[in-house]
Amino acid sequence: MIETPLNAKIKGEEFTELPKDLYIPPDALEVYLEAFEGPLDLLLYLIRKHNLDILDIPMADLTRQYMQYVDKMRAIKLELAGDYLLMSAMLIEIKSRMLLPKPVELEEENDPRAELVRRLMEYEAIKLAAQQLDEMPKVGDGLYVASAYYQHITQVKPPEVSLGDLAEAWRNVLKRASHYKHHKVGRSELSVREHMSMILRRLKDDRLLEFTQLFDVQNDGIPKLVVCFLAVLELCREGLLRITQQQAFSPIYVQIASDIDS
Amino acid sequence: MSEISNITELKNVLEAALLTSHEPLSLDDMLRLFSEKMERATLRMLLDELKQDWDRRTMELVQVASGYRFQARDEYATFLARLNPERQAKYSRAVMETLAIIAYRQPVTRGDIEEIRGVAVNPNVIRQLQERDWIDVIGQREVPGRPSLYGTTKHFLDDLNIRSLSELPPMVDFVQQEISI
Amino acid sequence: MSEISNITELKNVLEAALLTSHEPLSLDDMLRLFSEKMERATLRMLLDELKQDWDRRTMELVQVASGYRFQARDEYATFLARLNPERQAKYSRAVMETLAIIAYRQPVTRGDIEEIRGVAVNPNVIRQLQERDWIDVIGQREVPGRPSLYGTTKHFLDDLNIRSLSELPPMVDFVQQEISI
Repeated sequence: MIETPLNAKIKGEEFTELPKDLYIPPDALEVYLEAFEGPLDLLLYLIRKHNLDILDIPMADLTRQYMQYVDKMRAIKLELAGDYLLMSAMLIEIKSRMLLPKPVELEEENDPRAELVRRLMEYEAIKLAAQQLDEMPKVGDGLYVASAYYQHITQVKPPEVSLGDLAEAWRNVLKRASHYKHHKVGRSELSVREHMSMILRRLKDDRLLEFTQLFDVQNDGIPKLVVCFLAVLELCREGLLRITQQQAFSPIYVQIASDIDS
Repeated sequence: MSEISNITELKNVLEAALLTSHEPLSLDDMLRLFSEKMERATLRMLLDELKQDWDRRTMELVQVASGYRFQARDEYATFLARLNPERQAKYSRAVMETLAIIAYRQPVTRGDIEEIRGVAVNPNVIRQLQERDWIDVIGQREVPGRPSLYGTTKHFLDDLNIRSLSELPPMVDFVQQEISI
Repeated sequence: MSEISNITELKNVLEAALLTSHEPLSLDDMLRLFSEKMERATLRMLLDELKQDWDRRTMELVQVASGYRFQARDEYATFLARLNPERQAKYSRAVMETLAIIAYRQPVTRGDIEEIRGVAVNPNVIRQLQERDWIDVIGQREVPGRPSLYGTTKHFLDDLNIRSLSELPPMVDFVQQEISI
């Protein structure tokens, strides 16, 4: 079963287990005390050492063993952890309750040792779990993770811009530019503006387009065709587009104004 | 235009990232590597292939709680341990028992830990585990004093090379074990 | 009896050590990996071979002042940088207003922007927006100097998650006849 691993050094001499009898060299007490994690640990040690059945603990034996140990510790070290004394009281209480005659119907479930046994078992399970956790390879202790070097270049993540940020900026522009105050932008105007850019992009590639080629009558609805027409007019007004027709009823051509001279 | 044209190059970027990262990389981390949109399913497929590429080699691609990482195969641990003989000091039994209680019984308060161990908990023990980023306060119990509830972190799972608490070594139930005999 | 019998295994131990070490490993460090005595010349030979094994792969074995290390080839630096990008705080007011003017009033020249904002436009502002691929030159205005006309790109719409400019917040606070689209 689980033994408390003991690695005590007393006056240069190594002790790997507690002495069989309960004699403890006076100056070694502190070492032994540290070897146990508390009264439950000490009790478990005594139970396992004396091969006692944890489910049927002979309370008299166990209490006597425990008290001997604690008494010796108290004799020398005055400030024994209160936890040990508390356990002494608990053991004596259990022992005395077991001496009392019990009502027959409660015999089964009211074993005064039940709570102690439950705690001992839970502690033992935790002790074993702790040992298993301790033995698992861990990063930094038996487990080696890749960490090769790389040239760190700082990549600046571009700022996020939301529609709200953009609208806010435009509002600020309008606030300052008084002559634009009367010219706030609606959805229709935005569509016209977008089509102006689209037409310019097309003409950048195609140079010269027939007027009708600007309109996708098959696929675009009336509103979009109207927007497209308004965009052409606005481009003309701003002098960005030139519309030419050789003679009446001949094809109308559209080209970028700047291309005519070059 | 596509930044990367073929699967080998995509896997190479992942390999370079995973071999140089000190921390496990999540799927979201890895998606950030590529300027173009990539489906998570595609990424998983690439990681599967990468894992196979490294089959029978020095490192293995493993998945832990917070993502993927390369780590040296077990067989190299004894050699690598020789590089830094002064290993991290072992934790005391008090620390390991406290950790075990938190890992297996979480969420628990300091009072719960004291109840199970039968001794007072040294605040230093809790601090050591918090500094290692293995445990964390995950709430308060609604009783007088509102004591902190502790739980283990993802980092704890990562360090133990597991993906979830269910992969911890099973706890021995002594009661059942002994009664069944 | 020899701990490791063949060259491949020796190289594997070196590879595992070099890939998992945070710091460059000196020759002395690496000699410590093996329980048996190894000549420095042998170690150098193994490192040479290892270097060649990794030729044309994601990592290269390089020698720096304090020893050897694996490092990701330069071509991966831009990808890896994306894992931990430094976030630029915000665009300056000049950039945002210039972008707004181009978005709402396109096609516009730099002169138009200056007229609306009432201040000169720093060429750097335009360049930032062009580098982001949010605006580009869509033509020239036929006036002396033939200034460039700027408009927003499709990429701009994508980044703002809209399909067309008409989805920009309109600035209308008076009733205006609109063409329904």
